[in-house]
Amino acid sequence: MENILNLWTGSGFYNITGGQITMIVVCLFLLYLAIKKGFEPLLLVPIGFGGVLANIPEAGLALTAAENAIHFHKPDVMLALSEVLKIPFEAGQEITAETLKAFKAAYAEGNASTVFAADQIAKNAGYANGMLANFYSVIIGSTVGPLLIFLGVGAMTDFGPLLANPRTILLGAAAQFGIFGTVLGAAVLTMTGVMEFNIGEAAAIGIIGGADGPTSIYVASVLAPHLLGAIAVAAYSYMALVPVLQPPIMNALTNAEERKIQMVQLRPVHQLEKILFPIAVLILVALFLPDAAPLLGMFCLGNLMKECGVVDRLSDTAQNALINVVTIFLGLSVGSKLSADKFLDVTTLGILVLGMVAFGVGTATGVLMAKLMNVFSTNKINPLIGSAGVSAVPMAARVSNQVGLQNNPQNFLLMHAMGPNVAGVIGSAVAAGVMIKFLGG
Amino acid sequence: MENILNLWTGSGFYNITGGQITMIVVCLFLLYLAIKKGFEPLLLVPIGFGGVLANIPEAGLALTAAENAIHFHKPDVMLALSEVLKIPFEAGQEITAETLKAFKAAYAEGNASTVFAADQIAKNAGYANGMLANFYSVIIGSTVGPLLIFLGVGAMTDFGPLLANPRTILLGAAAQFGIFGTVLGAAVLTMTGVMEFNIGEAAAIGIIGGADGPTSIYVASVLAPHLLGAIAVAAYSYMALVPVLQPPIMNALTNAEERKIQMVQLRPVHQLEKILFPIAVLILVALFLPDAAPLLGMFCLGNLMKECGVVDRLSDTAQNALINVVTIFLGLSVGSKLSADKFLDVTTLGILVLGMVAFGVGTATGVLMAKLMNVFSTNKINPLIGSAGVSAVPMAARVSNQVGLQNNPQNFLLMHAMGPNVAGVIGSAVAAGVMIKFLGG
Amino acid sequence: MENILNLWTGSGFYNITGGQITMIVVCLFLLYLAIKKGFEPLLLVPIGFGGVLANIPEAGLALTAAENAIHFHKPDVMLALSEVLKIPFEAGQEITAETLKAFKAAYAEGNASTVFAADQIAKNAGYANGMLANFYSVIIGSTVGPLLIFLGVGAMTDFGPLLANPRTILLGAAAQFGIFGTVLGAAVLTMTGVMEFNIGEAAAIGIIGGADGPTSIYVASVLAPHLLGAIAVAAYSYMALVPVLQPPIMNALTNAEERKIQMVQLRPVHQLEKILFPIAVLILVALFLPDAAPLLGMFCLGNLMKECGVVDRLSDTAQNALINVVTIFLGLSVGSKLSADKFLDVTTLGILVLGMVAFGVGTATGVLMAKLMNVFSTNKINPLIGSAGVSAVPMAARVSNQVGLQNNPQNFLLMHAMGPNVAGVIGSAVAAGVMIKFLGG
Amino acid sequence: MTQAFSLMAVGMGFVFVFLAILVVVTSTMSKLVNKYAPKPEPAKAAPAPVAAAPADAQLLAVLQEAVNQYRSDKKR
Amino acid sequence: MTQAFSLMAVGMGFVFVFLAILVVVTSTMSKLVNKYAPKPEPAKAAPAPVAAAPADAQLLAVLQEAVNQYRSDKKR
Amino acid sequence: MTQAFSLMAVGMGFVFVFLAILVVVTSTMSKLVNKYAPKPEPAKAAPAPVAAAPADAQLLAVLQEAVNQYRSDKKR
Ligand code: NA
Ligand code: NA
Ligand code: NA
Repeated sequence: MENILNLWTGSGFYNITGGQITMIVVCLFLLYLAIKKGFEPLLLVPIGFGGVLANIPEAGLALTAAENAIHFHKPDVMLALSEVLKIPFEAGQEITAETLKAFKAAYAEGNASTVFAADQIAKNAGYANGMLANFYSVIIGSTVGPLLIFLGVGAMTDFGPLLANPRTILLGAAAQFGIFGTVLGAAVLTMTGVMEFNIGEAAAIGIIGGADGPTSIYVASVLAPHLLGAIAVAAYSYMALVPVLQPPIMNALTNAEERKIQMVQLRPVHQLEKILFPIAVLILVALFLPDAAPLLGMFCLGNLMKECGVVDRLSDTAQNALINVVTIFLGLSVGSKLSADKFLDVTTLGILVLGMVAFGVGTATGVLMAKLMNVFSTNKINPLIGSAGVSAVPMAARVSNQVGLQNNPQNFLLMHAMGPNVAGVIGSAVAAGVMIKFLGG
Repeated sequence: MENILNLWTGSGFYNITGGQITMIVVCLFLLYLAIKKGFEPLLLVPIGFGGVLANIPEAGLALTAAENAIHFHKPDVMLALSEVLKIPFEAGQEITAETLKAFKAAYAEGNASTVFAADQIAKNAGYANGMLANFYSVIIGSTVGPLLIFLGVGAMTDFGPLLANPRTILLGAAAQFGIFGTVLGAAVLTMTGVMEFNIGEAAAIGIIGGADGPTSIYVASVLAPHLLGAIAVAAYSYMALVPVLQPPIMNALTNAEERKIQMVQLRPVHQLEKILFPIAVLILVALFLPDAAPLLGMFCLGNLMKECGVVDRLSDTAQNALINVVTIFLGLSVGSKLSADKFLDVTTLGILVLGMVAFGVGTATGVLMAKLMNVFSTNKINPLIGSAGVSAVPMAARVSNQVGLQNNPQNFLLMHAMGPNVAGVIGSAVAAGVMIKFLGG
Repeated sequence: MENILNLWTGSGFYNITGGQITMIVVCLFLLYLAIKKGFEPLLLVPIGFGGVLANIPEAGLALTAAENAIHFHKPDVMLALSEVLKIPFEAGQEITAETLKAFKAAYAEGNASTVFAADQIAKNAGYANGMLANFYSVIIGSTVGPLLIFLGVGAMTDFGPLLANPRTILLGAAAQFGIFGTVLGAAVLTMTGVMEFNIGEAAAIGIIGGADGPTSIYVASVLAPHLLGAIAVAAYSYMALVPVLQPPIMNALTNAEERKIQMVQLRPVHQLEKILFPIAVLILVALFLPDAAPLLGMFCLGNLMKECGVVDRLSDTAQNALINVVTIFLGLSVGSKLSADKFLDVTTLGILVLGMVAFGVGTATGVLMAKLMNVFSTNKINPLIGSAGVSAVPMAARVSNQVGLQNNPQNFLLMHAMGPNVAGVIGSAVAAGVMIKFLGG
Repeated sequence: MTQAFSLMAVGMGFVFVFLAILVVVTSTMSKLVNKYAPKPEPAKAAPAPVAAAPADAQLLAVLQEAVNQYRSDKKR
Repeated sequence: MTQAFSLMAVGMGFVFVFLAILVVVTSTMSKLVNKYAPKPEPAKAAPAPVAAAPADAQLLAVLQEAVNQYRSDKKR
Repeated sequence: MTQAFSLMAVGMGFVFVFLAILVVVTSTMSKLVNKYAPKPEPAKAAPAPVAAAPADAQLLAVLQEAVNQYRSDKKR
């Protein structure tokens, strides 16, 4: 009888909170967007599914051993935890919601030794890390997940168009203004008291404007892990929305004349240039911004493996088995941050709004930069390819092409837009390095 | 000279025990069954091979650092270990077989802190985890191995036949009686004093009747890790023996009339149903049995990836590279539990007997359930498909088909039997969740 | 303003040392050899690239958390570290280059507990393991990387030629003299005071003569991890140089008559022989040299998976996805040992010279053994296949074939040379086991 | 023994209830889908009639071999 | 706020400087390559004119199917 | 030095003894297999005579291309 009661009081029905229901609905909506609307499904399917798992009541899949112990708060375990977490607590003391909050906060802010000690106590008492918490710590906590995605993306990237017309790199630089402009926006929100973001959080939010999933996850995991869920969801959603978000801005900032500019056909690129390019980027990173070395290092390695032509089996694996495996776990790990208590917060709204602003600003500055460059050069650039500088490879380049075709059915901008498009990846990785340099560590 | 002596006293010839010889022979026999007789070779080849490796004398491949240190029992290391293991031990004390046993037991039963401290002492003294011990801790100790197998199996499972005839799900429920009936059997053995199993061990043995390898390994790793080797070997062996074990039972419980029943052709199933099914299962799990969430969550994710049609590259990887890699390591990890001191025990015999009983009971209750359902319904079910409810996908469904053809050469039951077959997978995962809920943590 | 200064003082330009520049150039040269000259590109591309990453100033990619903390030596962190490293250090004490060296040495020589404590202190202070340091510890520190390479190599190896003519195994034994002769060479260098190697280092260097990459990495990681970079680079480079290094020795030790010997065509080999062979090797290892069990165990498992014919999907994965993934990380991990302070040492020169001697001696003893065997047997062996006994599969066998064709255009020695070639792999794994038995642990 | 009985009762009961609910949920879901969802397309337009003429058999053998070769080339 | 401004100034400045240097380095590298490196071969000799005759289309379908079958066989 | 000599003696000796035993074991095993085991089948029935006619060469090129395309499609 007690057993059946136990089954009932331990069931989801009995324990589910409104927040969890909301988040499960939100995650099912993400799955809908991914499957039915084609929103970056490779990431949003595992993210959405992971989000549902993270909100299963009592399962604690997204919680570490210590967090699980705090959730079930047996008195003796709490007593032991209170010592390492340095929280005043006496045997027999009543455990209120406030108490639990204090324990959670002390654990979340604890240093490596504290976390280790608290987890050991919890494991001694029979608690274990949830499945998603393990995935998160291995894949994102160690930063290896985003780096391996970058390895694979590097192995899939063709720098030919960029090499054929290197000045389009500057468009990829300009579009990063979206990142830093958003940091400013977050600062304004904080100053005006609407919401409160510290500078690290502001930077992590700004990176959404980089329009690059793994970079966003990497930066958020370093500067503001508690916002990672919202940031990653915003980044991937807006990348999927590029065909909706960008064209109005592109049309508003250009006239029909400019949109019809036909560009000189790209010259063929020597294989040796393609081999030397990732090495050149690597050396520049080594000389100027060591903090961008992990991200851009893996990206360049992937690209070198692709272009050098002698390690095709490694390049193949990086583009397929390896990136696919990592994608599954990365998505589930991001999903683990979609638990109700972490996601359902007014700051999430701020992140969504600021993220969209970041995309808009980046698009605009990319287009404006192209117009500015046309002032100084004879070989005109079609400003529509400027918007591709935000990255969101290859979606943004396709949007440039589409808008171009609407204005001149003979004007294929795709390959021209691929230059700023991939430059945008490098640009936002550089921006990520600068922000980590200043605010990390 | 001393060196050569060293080589001799450290060799396998000098150190091998009768138990190790026996186990190596047993493992070679497993390899024979796998390779020559086709017994679930994907698992039994690595399991058998891992078992041989685990029994190589002095190599300590299946031992952790602390276990290796105890095996070589240098006095100063033992003194240090005695402190953290809280065993009375004095410097210079003679080390008997009894002493070693006490140390091993204290380590095996130690909590997380004790194990960590003991391993650190051993590592300080130059001992390391054996290769298989590392594999075990990463793949099974963390539970990630069986979960990833479930992900891959989910991505290979077609729920079409089940969706076309959902009431066959009940056959998959009935066949789980094998699991719980065996728990009862183990309790009877304990009560009558033949062997001794605690309730956790009984449950872990019962799960063999679930006829599902990864579920068995998962449950055993949580409830009775010391029996894992025998349980996994029994589970996979009996799954391979399904064509031998099931037909007599099926024939005994049915008459020729019943065996000739032709079933209505299955209706075509809408893609959307296939997409919604794993989500429906996930939500039911979330509401009713959070403890089954890891297993069924990964299973449903795999299935959703397969059916949603937008993440084929992830589904491909889950079905191939990922599941293959995990299978190799999972097999070796299970093999690490086939060391003589763990496997050569009278309980192993009990496990083998009870496991076979579990299979038999599950087969019988599946068939009987089908007959029961026929009493109440007009659309008759051929009771031969009831036996497929034990899972053992797709072997049990093929057996249903074969026995059906023997009775009516025009009667193809394969697709009809796939419904209860895959329902059996869900059923035993649910049973696993219930048992972990009651007995785990 | 301070920020910009910060960016400048933290840049690579400001911090780069002469040693780092040298090493980056060396690594770029390795990339050149790999890509342009085809020197074992699968390994040397990631090794060279990893070497560049390891030498990026201030990025600390190859350093652990504690090493990074020592590099930046904040006074309070140093104070905390001094306690666990047991170095006399007072608050406010000036930190000289000498001090840093003492800290680094104490950390490098610390036992498991010391290393753990130091890393925790560093993590508490916000330092983290560099990316490459993480890769190294997971892939090489745990020894799993070389073992998985061996698994894949086993799955790619065909023992048919060896089984058809088993006495050629002895050629693979003789060629291992290169390994032990080099140990002697290192001892001579030490005795004469030219360089100083302890016996463990000498053995690790000698293994270069085994002409087998993963074996070299495995032995070096156990016996002399600080020399691992140079040893791995030497091993792979010389394997690539086999077509240059071997022919002169082969020609010098044989006369035209001998080089023209035509060998009896190989008999067809029964599939069952191929299945039993890896099992036979495994059992011999179990009986005679447990210390070679990890390496040869994985090798035999891979080969059994290939030959048994019932687990093709596992064998495929071991040969492709798995070995490719491991190769990328193994290369990067080896590269992490190419940092200036570890590689730019006079001992590296010694390693390169001794490694080449090892190759030469092994080639010579292989050829001489064949000539010796011809004295006692009627079925003559072409001594050119003796050189293939060093392993370097399949390059050395191809060299035997080429030199043979130069002397007799009808004389195809390739398949005959494959026997000693794969025997050489087993031979050096056995030699590795002996050396670890004597000097490890 | 009591424990085993109670585990059996609760466990078996739970498995049945859970799967029975699944039957209901699945059936309802299927009905709704087949009522409201657009008809599925005729399942991926039959994939090119293979093995029609005997000539094709030989072709397939050649193909298979080509694929094999391609795969083994890749591996080298 | 000051922090945000300074981060923006330094960050944006750095991104521009870095990518501008990259433009220069890349252009120089390309010039050197195209001046000194041997001409690239005409890009891998156009890969066998596919889909020439209508017969080929059917052939390709057969092929595709054969490849599929081969692949699915492998998976089993 | 002594250590090095002793390592060499023992090591080289051991390698030889081990591999010599392997020679014996392998030979014995082979003899037993060839005496008692059923004859192996004629090695997988020669895989369809490839590249017989010149037409086949072109076919193979087409095939190869189809396979390539298939593979690259997969990757997308
Ligand atoms: Na970007
Ligand atoms: Na089952
Ligand atoms: Na060798």
